[in-house]
Amino acid sequence: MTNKETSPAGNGKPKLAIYWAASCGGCEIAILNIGDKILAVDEAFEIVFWPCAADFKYEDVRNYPDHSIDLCLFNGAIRSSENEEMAHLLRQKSKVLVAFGSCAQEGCIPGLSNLTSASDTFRAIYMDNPSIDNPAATLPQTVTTVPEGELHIPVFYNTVRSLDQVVPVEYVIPGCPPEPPQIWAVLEAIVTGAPLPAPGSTVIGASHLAVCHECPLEKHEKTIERFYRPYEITPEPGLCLLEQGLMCMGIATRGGCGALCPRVGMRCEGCYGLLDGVEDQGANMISAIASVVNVGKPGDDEAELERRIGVAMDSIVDPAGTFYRFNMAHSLLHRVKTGNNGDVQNRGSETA
Amino acid sequence: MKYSYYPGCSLERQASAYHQSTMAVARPLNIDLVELEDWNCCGAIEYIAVDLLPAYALISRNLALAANQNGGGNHQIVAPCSACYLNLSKADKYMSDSPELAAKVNTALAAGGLSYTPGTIRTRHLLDVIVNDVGLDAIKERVTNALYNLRVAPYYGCVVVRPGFDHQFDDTEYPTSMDKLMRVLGATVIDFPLKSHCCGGHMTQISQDVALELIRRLLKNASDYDADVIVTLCPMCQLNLDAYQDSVNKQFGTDYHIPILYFTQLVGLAFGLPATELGIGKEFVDARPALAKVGATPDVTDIPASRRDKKALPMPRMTREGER
Amino acid sequence: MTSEPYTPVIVGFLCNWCSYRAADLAGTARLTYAPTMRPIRVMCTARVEPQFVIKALREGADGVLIAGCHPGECHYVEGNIKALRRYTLLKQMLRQFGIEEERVQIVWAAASESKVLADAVDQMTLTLQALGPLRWRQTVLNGHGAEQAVRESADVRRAALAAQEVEGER
Amino acid sequence: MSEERVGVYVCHCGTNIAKTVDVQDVATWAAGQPHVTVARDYKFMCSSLGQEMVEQDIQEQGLTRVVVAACSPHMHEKTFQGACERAGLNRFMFEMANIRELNSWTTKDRESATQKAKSMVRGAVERVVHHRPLDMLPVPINPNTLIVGGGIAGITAALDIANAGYHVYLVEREPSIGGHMAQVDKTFPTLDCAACILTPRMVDVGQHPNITLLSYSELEQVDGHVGNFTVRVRKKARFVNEALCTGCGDCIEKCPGKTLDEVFEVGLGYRKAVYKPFPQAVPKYPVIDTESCIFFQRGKCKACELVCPTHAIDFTQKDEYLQLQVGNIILATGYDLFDARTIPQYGYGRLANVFTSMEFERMVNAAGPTDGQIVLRDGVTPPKSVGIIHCVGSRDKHYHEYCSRVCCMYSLKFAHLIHERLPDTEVYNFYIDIRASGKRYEEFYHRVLEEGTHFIRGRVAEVTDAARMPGEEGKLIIQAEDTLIGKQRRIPVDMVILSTGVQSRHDSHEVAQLFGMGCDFNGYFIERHPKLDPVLTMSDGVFIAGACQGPMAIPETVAQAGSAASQVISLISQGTLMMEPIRARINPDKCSGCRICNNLCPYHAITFHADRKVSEVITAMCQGCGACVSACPSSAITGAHFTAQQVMSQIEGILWDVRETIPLMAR
Repeated sequence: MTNKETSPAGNGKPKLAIYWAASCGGCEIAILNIGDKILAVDEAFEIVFWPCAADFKYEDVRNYPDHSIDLCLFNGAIRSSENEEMAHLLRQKSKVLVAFGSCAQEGCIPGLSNLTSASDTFRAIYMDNPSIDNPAATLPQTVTTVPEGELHIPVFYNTVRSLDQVVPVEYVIPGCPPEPPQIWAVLEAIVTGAPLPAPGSTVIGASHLAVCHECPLEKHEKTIERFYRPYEITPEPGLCLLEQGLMCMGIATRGGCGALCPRVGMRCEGCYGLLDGVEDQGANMISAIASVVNVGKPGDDEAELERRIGVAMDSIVDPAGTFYRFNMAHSLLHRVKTGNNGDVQNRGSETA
Repeated sequence: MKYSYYPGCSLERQASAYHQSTMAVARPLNIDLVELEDWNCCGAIEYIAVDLLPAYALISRNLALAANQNGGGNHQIVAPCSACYLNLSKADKYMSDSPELAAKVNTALAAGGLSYTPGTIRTRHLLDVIVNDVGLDAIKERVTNALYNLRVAPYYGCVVVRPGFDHQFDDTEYPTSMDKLMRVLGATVIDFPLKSHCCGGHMTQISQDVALELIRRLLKNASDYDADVIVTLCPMCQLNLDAYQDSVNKQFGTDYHIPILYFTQLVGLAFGLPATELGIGKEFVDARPALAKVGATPDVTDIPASRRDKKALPMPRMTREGER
Repeated sequence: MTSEPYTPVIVGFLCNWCSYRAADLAGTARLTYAPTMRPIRVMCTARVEPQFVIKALREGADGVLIAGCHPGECHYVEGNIKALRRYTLLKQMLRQFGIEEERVQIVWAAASESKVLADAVDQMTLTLQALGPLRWRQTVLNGHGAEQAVRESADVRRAALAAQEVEGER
Repeated sequence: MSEERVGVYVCHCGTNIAKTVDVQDVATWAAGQPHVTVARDYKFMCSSLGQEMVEQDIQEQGLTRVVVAACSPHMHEKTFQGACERAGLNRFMFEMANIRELNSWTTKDRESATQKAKSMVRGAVERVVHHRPLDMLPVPINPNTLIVGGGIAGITAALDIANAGYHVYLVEREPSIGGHMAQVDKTFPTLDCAACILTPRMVDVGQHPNITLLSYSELEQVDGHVGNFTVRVRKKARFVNEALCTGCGDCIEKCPGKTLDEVFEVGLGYRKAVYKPFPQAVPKYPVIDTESCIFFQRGKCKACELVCPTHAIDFTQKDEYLQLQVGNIILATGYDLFDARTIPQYGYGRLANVFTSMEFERMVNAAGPTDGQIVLRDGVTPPKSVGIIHCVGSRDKHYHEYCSRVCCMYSLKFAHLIHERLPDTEVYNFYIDIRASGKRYEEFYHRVLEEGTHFIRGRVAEVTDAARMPGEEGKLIIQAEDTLIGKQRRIPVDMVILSTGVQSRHDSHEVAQLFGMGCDFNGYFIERHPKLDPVLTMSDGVFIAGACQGPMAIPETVAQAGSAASQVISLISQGTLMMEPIRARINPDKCSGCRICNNLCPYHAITFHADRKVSEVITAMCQGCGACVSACPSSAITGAHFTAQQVMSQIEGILWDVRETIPLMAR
C-alpha cells in the first residue's frame, strides 16, 4: 500500500474501486449488508470509483495513474465490449484486482446465456416476447448514424466470459452473492495488512472444502433410485437432501457460505463454484451423481440395462442448466455449439 | 379390460360356435371385446407362401386399423384363432426387426390412407388374455357348475405357442395354460402327450392321407387316455378333428367318438351358461353323451394310495406351480 | 458444416482388461481398421471421468469412444455399469451443448472381441465423417466473435422484417 | 517448461513397426517436443542392447522419465520398467506407447500411422512428466488358508496345503465332504470305483492335524484383503455333540422319521431324520434334519436321545458363528446339475421311467437305493431297452450354449455298465457329437461301440408315451432325427436316461459378490486369465479350483486344485507379497465427507470415519479400478498412476495436432 503520492486524492488511505459489469446488483447489496462495518470500510479506504454508490465517470478512472487503485472489487461477467473495456482499464489502474462474486468468477446466471446465441437472445428480448410490440423489428445497433454523426453503443458479445478469462486477477471471492461476513473478513485482512495467500486467481473468503463439510444434515451411503424437483417432495428434515433425491450441488461446490440453503431444506445450487483441483464442476457432478444412481445390475441384459439407466437419468431435468448454473462460462466447453446461422443445433427436447 | 377384437374369417363361418361362446363368456369375465371395424382376412397360411409383401400388407392393415380404433383401449388386439394370432404377431415382429419391410408395408398402407408403426399394437391370443389377464382365481370364483369327472385332453395345436418371439405366453413344446384353466373348471386333465402336435392343417385339402394319419394319432392318443373330450383353442384344429373323425374311422377301421370343443365352451358350461348360448350342438361328433357327466359330484374313489408298492422307486417331485 | 473430406480424430478410452486386450488382439490378428482412434489406457471404464470426455472434445477430438468389458463381465465387478450410468447422463447434457449424440459412444468389447472394437472404430469414423469436424476451439470458442454477433443481430432483424412482409401480403 | 528430462525410444520391431510407421521421422520429431531430452529409434528396443541404451541414457543424460514407443504394455511394460529400475529410476517413471498392436499392425496407411504414432508418443510424454515415483506395497501373508467346498477339488487342495505344513479351514455346506464324486458309482474311462479312490482322501482330511474341517457350515461374510481376510462362518446346529459322538449309528437305526433324500440320493431313495448322507461320511457325526424329525415337528419322540450310548444328542444346540483369520482363500464350490424338469418334452417328472443321469448313477451304485440293480420305476423290472439322451440342457441356446464336457463320457460309461449288468438289454445313445478328447477316452468310446451300443446322431425332439404303432404300446418312444441317414426315427424303449449337463451353482453370483469377483454370463467365476492364470481371480488372495470355474471332469479338477494349492503355498512361503501400487487414496484435507464414494467400491475398501467426517481407502483392499476416483465431486481421491492430471495431460498430448494452441479468446 505505497505510492501515496501518486494516488488520486492523496489523503493517505488505500484506494478502493468497486465496479459492476454484467450482474444483477446483488453483490453491491451484499457489500452494504456487512452492516455497520460499511462505516469502517469508509474509514479505512478512500473510495475512488463505485458507479452504483458514488458519482465517478469512466473518464475519471482513465485519468488515474496506472496501479493507483489499491483494491478493485469487480463484480459481473464480461458480456459486452463495455464490460471488457472496463476490465482492461481497471486492471491497468489497480494493484489488486478481485473477481468479486460468481459472475466475475465464473459467469454465473449471465453465463447461462452461453447455452444460446446472441442472436437468439436478441430474438427473445426484442421480438418473440409476448410483452413486446416491435413491428419495425428494431434491434440495438452498435452504430447509428444521426445528422450529428455516428452514435455507438457497446457490442453485445455472443459468449459470456468470466473476468479472469479477459484479464489476470489476483483474487477471487466466490458466491452469488458472497456472504457479508466473509466480505468483511477479506476487507479487514486487507485493512490490517494481514498476509494474503499468493495471488493468481486465488480464492479467498471461502472454504477449501465442499459445502457438505459445513452442512449439518445427516449423511449416509448414497443410493438414489430417481430424482425429484423441489416442488415434488417435502424433504425429511435432518437428512441429506441428495439422498432424498433432490439434486443438491453441495457435494461439488465450494463451501464458505455455511451451507445456508441445505440447512433450511433447500438444495445447494452451486453458487460458490468449483473446488480447487477441479476443472469442470458440471462434469464432476455428472460423475458423482450418476455413480450413485442405483439402477442396473451386472446380470441385466445389455439392452435392458441401457433402457433402465436411461429412464433413471431422464428424471434429471436440464442437466446443463442444473450442473452449470453458475459455472457455465468457466466450464471446459464454455458454450453451446451453434450452426452458421447462430441457431442452436441438436438441442433435444428439454431445452426446446 | 378393453381390447380390440379380431374374430377372423373362420369365426364368421364354421367356427361360429367359438365366436358365440367367446362372446358369452366375455361378459362374466369382464372382458370388453370391441370388434375391429372393417377388418380383413389375415391371409391365413397360403398367402404368405405366395408373396410376402402383399401378405404382410394385408395383415398390417388390421394392425393399422387397430392402432386407429384403439382409443381408450390398451393397444392390444385379441385373436381367438391361432393362425390369425400368429400372422398378426409375426407381421408386427418382422416389421419391428426390419425397418425396410415396415417402410414397404407402409407404402402399401398409404394407398388406403393408413400407416402403422411396428410395436404399437400387441397381439394376444384369447387363451392368454383369459388365463393371464383375467386370472385363474377370478375364473374359479365364477364356476357354478364344475366339470367334475369330465376327462379333458387339452389340445393346443402347433401354432399358438410357436411364434417363439416376444410376449410368448407359454412353453413352446409343452404348454400348460389350458391344462391349468381346465383344472380350475373342475375337469380331470389328462397329460396329453400330443398337445402341441399338428392337426394336419390344410393337408386335408392337399394330401388327405397325410392329414388323416395325423388326426388319427391325436384321436388314438386321446382315446388311450380315456379322454371324454378334446378341448381346443383353434378353429382349424377343431374342424380337422371334428369333421374328419368319420373319415378317420373309415380309413383306419376305428370307432372314435370324441367330441371336439372350444375351451370357451367349457368355460361357459362351468359358469352355468346354457349350452345353446355357447354354440354347443354345432359340432359333428355329438358332445351330449360326454357332457352328460357335467354337474356330477366329484368321484373320490380314484385317488391313488400314497405308495402303490413298497419296492417302487419314488417319482421325482415336480416343482410346484408358480415356481419356474 | 464443411463438405471437404477430413480425417476424424477419435479419442479412445480402453479398459485394461477387455477392450485394450481386444485392441491388442485386433493388431495381432492384423485386422485393418481406420487409424483414427488415439488410445488411452485406463484400468476400468469406471476411471473415465466425464471431464476426460469433455476435455477431449474441447481439445479438438471429433469424437470419443469408451470401450469396456460387457456388463456382467467387468474385472472390477460392475465398473462398466458405473461408466454406463455416467455416460448416459453425460450424453443427455452434451445434447444441450449442441454436440451430436454420435460423437460420444460406448462399446462393450470382450478381450476376444477384436472385431467388435475394430468395427466400432470404423463405424464411428464413417459417422464422424458424415457429421463433419467438431474442433471445438476453432468452431465454437473462436468462431463467433463480436463482429459475427453484430452481423447476426442484423440477420435477425432482416429475417423478422421479411417475415412481416410475407404476413402483410396475405 | 518443466525440468523433467524425458527420453523417447521408438522401436522398429524389425519391420513390424518400421514397415508402416516412419520410425526415424517419429524419433526426429519427438526430439523437438517439449520436455524431451533425447529421442532415438532402434531395431529391437526389447533386446538387451535396446534396454542397455535406455539404462545408459538415464545415467549419462540424467533422464528423469522414459517413454518407449513399441508394442503393447501387456507385452513389455515390465521389461522396460526393469531397465529403468536397474538404472536407478523408479519403475513408474516410465510410459509405453503401443504403436505396434494399436497402430502399425492395423493399417497400411503409412502417413496416418506415422501421425498416429506421433500423437501416441506426445501423449505418453505429456503423461509421463506427471508421473510420480511409487513403491510396490508389501502385504504380510497370514499362513492360514480357507477352502470353500469339500468336493474333490477342495479335498485335494486342502491336503496339498496341509501336507506342506500350513493350516487349512475347510468349509462344506453339506453334513459330509465328498461332493458329487461321492455320489458317482464308477469313474470314466478307467472304471475305478469312485468311493474306493475318494474315501481314503476324505479320511485323510478328517484326520489331518493341519485341517480344521467345518462341515454343515456356511460362509456368511468376508472382510479384508489378501494376506489378511476375516471370515465369518455359520456352523449350523447338528443337534449332535461332536465331542461325544462316536459315529456308531445307533440313533440312525432307531429313528422312526423317514424322508425322501433329495440331496445325496437325488430323490431316488430315503433317509432317516437323523442321518449321515452315506456310510463313509466324513466327519462321521450324523445330523438331525429338523424338517423331518418327529420331535422337532410334533414335540415328542427323542428315540435317538434314548438310544445314544454317549448322550451325544443335544436338541438345544444352536447355530454357532466362527471368526477365522486367513491369508488366502480357495473357492472350490463346484457345480449344480441341470434341472431336467426344465425341458418338459423329455418327460422327466411326468413319465415314470425317465431318469436323470444322477438318478441312474445312484441306481447302479451298489450302495444306492436299488443295491445296484438297474430297474424301472416299479423297483423290480429290469429294462429290455434303454435310451440315453446326451446334451440335455447343454449345447442348446434355450438353456446352456456351452458343452458340459462330462456327459458324453458318463453316457458311454452308462452304456457300458448296462451291457455289463444286463447283457440282453439294447442301449441307444442319442448324441450330437461324441466328445471323447481326454486321455484314453476315445479308446473307451470304441470299446462301447464294440459292445453293441446303438449310436444315433441327432437331437431328440421328444420322449412320449403316445404310441402310434402296435410295437410302441406301453413303451417310451424317443423321437429323433437321425442326421446320418436323414430320417425321423422313433425308438421305443423301456427306460430313458437324460444326460443332464452341468451348470453353475444357483448362488454363484452371491458368492462372487461376497469375494468381489465377477461371474461370466453362465455364472461361472471369472479367472484372471483363461489360459495363463486359470486359478487366479481378480481378487488377490482368492483362488478358484474345479467346476466353479467351468464344467470339467475329475482329472482337470484335481489338477486345478493342486495348482491353486501351490499358488497359495508359494504366497505363504514368501511371507509378504509385493503389490502394484495402483491404488486410490483420499486426501483427508480435501474430503468433505459427502459419502458419495462410500458404496462404490466393489471390494468394500472405503470406510467412513464418522468422528472426523472423512472417508478413507484401505489401501490393501483397493484394486485400483478408479471408480471412486472418478466419482469424487471434490476431486479429493487420487488414483495413483492414473491421476486426473496424468490423463488430462495425455489427452492434450495425443491431440497435439488438432488442438489450437493460441490462447483462448472466446467472445
